Amino acid sequence: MRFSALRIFKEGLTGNMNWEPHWRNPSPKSRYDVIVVGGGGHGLSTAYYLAKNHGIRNVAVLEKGHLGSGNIGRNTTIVRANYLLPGNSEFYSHSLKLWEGLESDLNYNVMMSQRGLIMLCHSDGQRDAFVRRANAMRSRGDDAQMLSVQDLRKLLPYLNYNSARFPIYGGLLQKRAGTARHDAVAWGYARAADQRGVDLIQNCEVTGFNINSGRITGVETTRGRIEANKVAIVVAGRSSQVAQLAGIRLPIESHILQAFVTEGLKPIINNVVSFGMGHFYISQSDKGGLVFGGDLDGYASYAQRGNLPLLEHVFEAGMALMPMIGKAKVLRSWGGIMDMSPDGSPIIDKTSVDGLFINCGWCYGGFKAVPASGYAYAHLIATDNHFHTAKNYRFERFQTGYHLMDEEGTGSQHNLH
Amino acid sequence: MRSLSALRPAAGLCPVKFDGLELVELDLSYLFSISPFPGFEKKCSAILKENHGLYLPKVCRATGNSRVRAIWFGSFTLLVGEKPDLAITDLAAVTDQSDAWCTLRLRGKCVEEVLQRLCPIDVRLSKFKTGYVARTMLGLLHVTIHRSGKEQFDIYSYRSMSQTLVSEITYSMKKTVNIVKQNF
Amino acid sequence: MRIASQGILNRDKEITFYFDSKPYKGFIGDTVASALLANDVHLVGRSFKYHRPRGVLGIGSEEPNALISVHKGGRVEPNVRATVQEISQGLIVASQNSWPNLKFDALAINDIAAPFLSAGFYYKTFMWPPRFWEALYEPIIRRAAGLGRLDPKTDDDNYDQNFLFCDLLIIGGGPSGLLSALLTARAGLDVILVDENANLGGQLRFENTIIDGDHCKNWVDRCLVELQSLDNVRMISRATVFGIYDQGTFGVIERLSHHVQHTDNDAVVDRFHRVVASASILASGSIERHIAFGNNDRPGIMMAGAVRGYLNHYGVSTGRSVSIFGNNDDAFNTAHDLKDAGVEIAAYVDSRSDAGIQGDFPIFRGAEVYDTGGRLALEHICIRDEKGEHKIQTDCLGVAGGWNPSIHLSCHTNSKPEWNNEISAFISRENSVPGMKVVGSANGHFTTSACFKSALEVVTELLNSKGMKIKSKSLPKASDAEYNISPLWAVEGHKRAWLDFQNDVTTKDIVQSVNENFSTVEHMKRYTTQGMATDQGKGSNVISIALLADASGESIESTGTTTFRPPYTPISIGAIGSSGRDKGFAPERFTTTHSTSIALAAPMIEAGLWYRPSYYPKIGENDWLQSCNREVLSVRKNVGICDVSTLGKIELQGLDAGKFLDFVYTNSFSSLAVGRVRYGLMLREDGFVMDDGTSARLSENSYLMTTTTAAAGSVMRHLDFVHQAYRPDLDVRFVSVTEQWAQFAVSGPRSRDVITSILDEPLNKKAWPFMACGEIKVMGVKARLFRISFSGELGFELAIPSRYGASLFNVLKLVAEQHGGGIYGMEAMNVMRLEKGFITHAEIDGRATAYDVGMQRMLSQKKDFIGNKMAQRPGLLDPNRERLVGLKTKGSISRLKAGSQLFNVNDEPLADNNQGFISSVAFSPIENCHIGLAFLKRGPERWGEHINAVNFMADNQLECEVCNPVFYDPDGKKMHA
Amino acid sequence: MRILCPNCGDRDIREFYYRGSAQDLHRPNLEDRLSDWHAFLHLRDNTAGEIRDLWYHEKGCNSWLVVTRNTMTHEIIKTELVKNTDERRA
Repeated sequence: MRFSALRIFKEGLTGNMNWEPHWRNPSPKSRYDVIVVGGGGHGLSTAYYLAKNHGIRNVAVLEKGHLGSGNIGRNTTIVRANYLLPGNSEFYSHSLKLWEGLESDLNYNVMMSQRGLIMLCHSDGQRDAFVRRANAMRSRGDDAQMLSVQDLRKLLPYLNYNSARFPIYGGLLQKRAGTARHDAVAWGYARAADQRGVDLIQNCEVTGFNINSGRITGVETTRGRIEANKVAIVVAGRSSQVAQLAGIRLPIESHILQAFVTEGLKPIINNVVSFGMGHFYISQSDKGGLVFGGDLDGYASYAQRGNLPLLEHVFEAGMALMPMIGKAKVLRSWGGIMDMSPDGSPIIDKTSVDGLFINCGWCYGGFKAVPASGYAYAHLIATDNHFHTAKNYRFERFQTGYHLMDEEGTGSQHNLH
Repeated sequence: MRSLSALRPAAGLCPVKFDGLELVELDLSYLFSISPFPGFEKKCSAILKENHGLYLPKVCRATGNSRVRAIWFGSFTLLVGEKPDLAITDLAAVTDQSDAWCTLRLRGKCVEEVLQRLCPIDVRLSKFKTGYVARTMLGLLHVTIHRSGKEQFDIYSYRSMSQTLVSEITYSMKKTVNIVKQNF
Repeated sequence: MRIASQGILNRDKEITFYFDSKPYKGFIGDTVASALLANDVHLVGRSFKYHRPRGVLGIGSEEPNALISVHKGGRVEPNVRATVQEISQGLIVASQNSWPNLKFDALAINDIAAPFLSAGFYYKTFMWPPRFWEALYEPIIRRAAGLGRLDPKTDDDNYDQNFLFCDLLIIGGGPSGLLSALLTARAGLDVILVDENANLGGQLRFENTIIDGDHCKNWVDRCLVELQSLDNVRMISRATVFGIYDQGTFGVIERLSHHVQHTDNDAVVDRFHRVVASASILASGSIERHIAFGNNDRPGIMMAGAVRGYLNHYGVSTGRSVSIFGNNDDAFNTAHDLKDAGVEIAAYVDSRSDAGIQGDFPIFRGAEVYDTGGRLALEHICIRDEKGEHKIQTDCLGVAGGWNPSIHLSCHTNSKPEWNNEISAFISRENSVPGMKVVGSANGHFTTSACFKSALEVVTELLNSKGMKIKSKSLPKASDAEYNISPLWAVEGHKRAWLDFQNDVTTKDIVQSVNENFSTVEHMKRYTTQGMATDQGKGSNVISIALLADASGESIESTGTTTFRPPYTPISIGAIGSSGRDKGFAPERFTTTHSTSIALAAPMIEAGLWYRPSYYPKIGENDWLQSCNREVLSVRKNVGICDVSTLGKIELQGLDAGKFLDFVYTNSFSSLAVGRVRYGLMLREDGFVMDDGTSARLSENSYLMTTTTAAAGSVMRHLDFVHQAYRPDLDVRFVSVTEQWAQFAVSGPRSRDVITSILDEPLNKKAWPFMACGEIKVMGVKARLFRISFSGELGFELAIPSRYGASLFNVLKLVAEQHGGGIYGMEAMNVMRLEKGFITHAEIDGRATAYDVGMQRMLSQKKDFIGNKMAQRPGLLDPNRERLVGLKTKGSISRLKAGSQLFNVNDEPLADNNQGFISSVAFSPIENCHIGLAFLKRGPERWGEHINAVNFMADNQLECEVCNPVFYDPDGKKMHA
Repeated sequence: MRILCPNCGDRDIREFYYRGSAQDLHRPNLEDRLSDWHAFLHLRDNTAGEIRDLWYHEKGCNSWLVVTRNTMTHEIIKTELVKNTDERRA
């Protein structure tokens, strides 16, 4: 069933009773060419690109809960390509391009809204760092511009320009950045993958890997044994546990990132705004809720809930930057589990087991990476070669020291990225 | 000959007074950090007793009297009010900190309520008795709080942050007094 | 309509408030909802999607419909629940989400288009043409969506906050909470009782139950009198526990003055409490739920318990001819109370054929309401029973679908609730939150007597666990009937039946969601937006789950709930974050010379938490560069004074102090002579540069380390870690002395003269070679002198106890001026350090290695030190790395920009051709051109080459020369002079 | 969250700085292989359950602590000063 305005009209006239399922509920087959472990955003996009780009359609996505039950449905929906370092910048640049064509590609409105992202700087040193970043973005072919305080006053009249503890010196604008409707991304990829023959199998937890003389042969699941030539792990938030089943120890610590959404309000914040000194960023959803967040809670956790001091700190940052949000009421807070890596950048790589691949370590930036991550991961799985945008996302960088991508410059302490 | 003039850390910021609440800066003349080298804790304590009439305090406690006292400061003890005897420098790392700390005394009827607005610890008398010491936060500052009386706290904070310290406490004093008045 | 005989409000004095600019009267204690209902106003808002007319539905914080804005300007507060907001004289209230007005709302057209706006419609359209989403569709959707408006300028209100501690926190002051408080407080526990409402009593506020032979409100009053008399009880009303945060931490917002008219600008609106409790009792009561039937959303259709509450507490009849539709015995109470108050009952409709109600009003057993009529207010209901269909005129319908325990808080730590068939509702599991017990109707006990009993049990257990005894086990006696329910979720019919009133989710949306395979509870919620409105589905989630279970062929138990997350009710950002406003966001640190600099009109800049002077302007100077150049030249020619107190200073003492430094620095310090200073480089364990600075050996067993301003805190933390975790065997003690000393750089060829003229003893040139240090006396005060230089000139740093800082600065300034110099700020300091190729955090930005900054020779091969092994990783020693060089422009006009990218002269400026970047730049008045420090691939091999510096931000491309990063006096003759 | 500091007693988490796994205490020797150092610095068990972590009572007594804590429930089982821990003695 193709989605369009005309289809909505037709179905509306017949009482909306004839809509078809977005995806099937197949039973697992005994064997697949590729098993993707994890039905989140990255897993679903991987399956989609395996089918679309590489013609590999005998694919199963195994999801322990329901599709999109992980971080794809638990983030602040920001899409951007404003990375500094080689290795990251080409990857996110590719991702943003995929985002721009995603709706027509998937025939699904993921509400990608290129409303612009503005990072604020609060000192000369920070401004220099932003100029460096902006230049890196431009040399990569992405858009970036520096804004003066005068520019900002026009765009963001509600900021505290006069008495803020850390005065606003300017900002870096990426116009093509913005937001997208997070759940829709999972559902759009799921539907498009399903339409290309991929089996999406929910409530199917992988409990073990079958490995024969160093080569993967399949997986054990709560719904029985399934054989496969290749198995691809992509289970952010549970990466260490799943990898452990194959005897692999990862450079990952799992951390909580809280985010918040307010009650619906009439439009007031028209861009994505981030406050460099305060670990605070905010945008307004199409429904009117202010969606915002801050820094990690700071300690390893799988509890999917945040602590109070961090909540206070985020709210204080909001009040410091834009006191007009004081009367907005937070409706809901949540905590997602972040795969934090030692340099803050992800891993898309083969493992020590032949035919077993892993994709992990997206820290708090996995949402915007969904298209390019699936694209590059599918390429690696299908061809055994690293896709050029993700060629540096390998394990070996930590041991060799080549191509470390430490955007924050905070070093090998996982929670500081 | 020219001479140098001295300024207190909270000069011009204190005292602050609101209905029965008072914040004043203390002039304690000498503050020395004392950190016994391994194995010398007891000897240090004995020397302090001999020269200053007080023992090294236990964790989270202060010893001494209103003139000279020793306050637990985490990784060291702060000797307040007198210059330590040279004899102790063989047994402990001793550092002059007389200019490092801003020391304020907060006293008055609702004094617990003032601190309760700022500090993430239970400051009520039943839990934080006279002579108790806590290293904790006051707003966003790292402070040492010594309960020096039933309605009296001495607060030690970094000198450079005196202005923030005074303004945080003042703001809280104001809130405390206003809330009592507000009583809708 | 106000009923003379009912309610507890004092009616001596009427007050006036304004709703959509029209004045209305009410009494103190009225909520906006009760006062509007008393004035027969039912229409109060519009729904989110279809803009359907909405009236007051409930009586508490769970209200989904009656959302209003109160106040105006910087105090305007959107999305306030009219059922919670108390009125005050002159209160300004406005309806929301309608245009041009509440009665005629243009967007009500959405309701007509509803067939095309079913669940998830927006995912299926608005995709063509591609650019139209941002340009057209999204702006329209955004404007139509949203509820109230914020004031776009600021939030003018005052807030307060607190840290509270107690033995026991009781959440909810209804019968169970009050009794728990009494029993525990009598036993001596330190108790905090928090209640959401203005008046304690919980559901008893709305009832006519008899307790101990007296009206229940008198029992409540007696409890309050006793609790108020006890020192160990703190009662906080109008306060909501919004979240539970591990180890007994609770977030609470207390509404202090929303219910009064502000005259005082200092009045505090909200107070945020963090409560720490060793145990807690959840006595949060329960919330009545709706039944889905055709057009069940019209203004005038309310919860039956709310109808009763408005009558008994506020003395308001919510209609002139009221009907009731229920599936449980609690609905009887509403009917009886209305009847007793003389309100006409149009129909009593019970879905159970055996409903045991008796009364002098039309009773329909085994009957259902299947449709309603009336555009802006309810006019009639349509009933179906065995005898057929009946249309009944009525202006208010109370719906009693059963009660859901308020278990939300008990699920904040990830516990999933369990289904209880007997009461057809979810209750929390045992020990869902460590240290918390759930009592009363929050635990599914729906009679007052059962509430009392559960409170006694829980309190007895709690006291026993603390080795305490309960004083008396006798319970108050309450007269109330059993709660019998036979669940009815939805009534068959063709008309749309609402579940989520605010988001306009109907039963059909649930069916469609399942048809499209969104059949788990989370999928359904996200696809239909069920339960995502401001009430978080408090009244509607359980029905939706039941209907979802039905549509997908699962049980309610296995369907389960979505996750309960904080906050319980929405919390304002201001109430929690107000202390971050303006300067409150971070402490401010001032040097001893701050006020002097301010008096000299120096612009201040932030350096971490510190403020430092940027430059000291002189009359006639037009811009900062002019002042900066003058300051630089004055140092280079004569002498300058600069406050460098913000550098971190750590004093280390002990037999092993040198060894300890050897372990944290890459180079050796145990070999440093007493009275000498050495530059040290500190790595992180991953081999990258962490910090740098000089350390001085003050005596055999004592050193003074300096750190950069920015890293002072993290270095101290690092030293504490290395000492406590790796080398506790070392006999070393260290303490920060940053605050003890004010420190001034005295730099320039005439600095020795300046120093000499203020010392008590003359300075012996031979005894004070470059990198010497020692104690001296300045005007009778003991001070420390270091012969070090960050400017490249002959220089000293003079440290004096902070109390004398301001005074010494003035003296130094005066003396320097006598020698043709003066004071200088950060800009000049930065120019001079750049001319010398000295690095700062612009260079050691966390990604630079010792090799990158040309200091690989400082990595000792003879010892272990932090970072040694990992610094040897091949990738960190790769000659292709970007490494430190100097850059020079040709002539003084061309301006370099920090952050520019470097490309080979003939290459396109594309990322893949990148050769490096510029980290710092300055105009060098000595070189008379712009100079920069840059990181360039194979940099040190490329001195003399030309390279393009590209700054896209200014469309600027500049060819410059790669050179030695030490521009000025590369041999260091001047420093050694 | 609250942590029982062996010196200061029960304290709010806002006073503490978190570093990561207590495996940081097992610093290899300079002579050990790079792969050992890599494992020490980067690889983590990252257990979903009971773990031992390093915390610093930064806005308190300035002690480094090893806290045994459950990452699924946030229950804190034990707090010790770093110098007194099993890891230290080993």
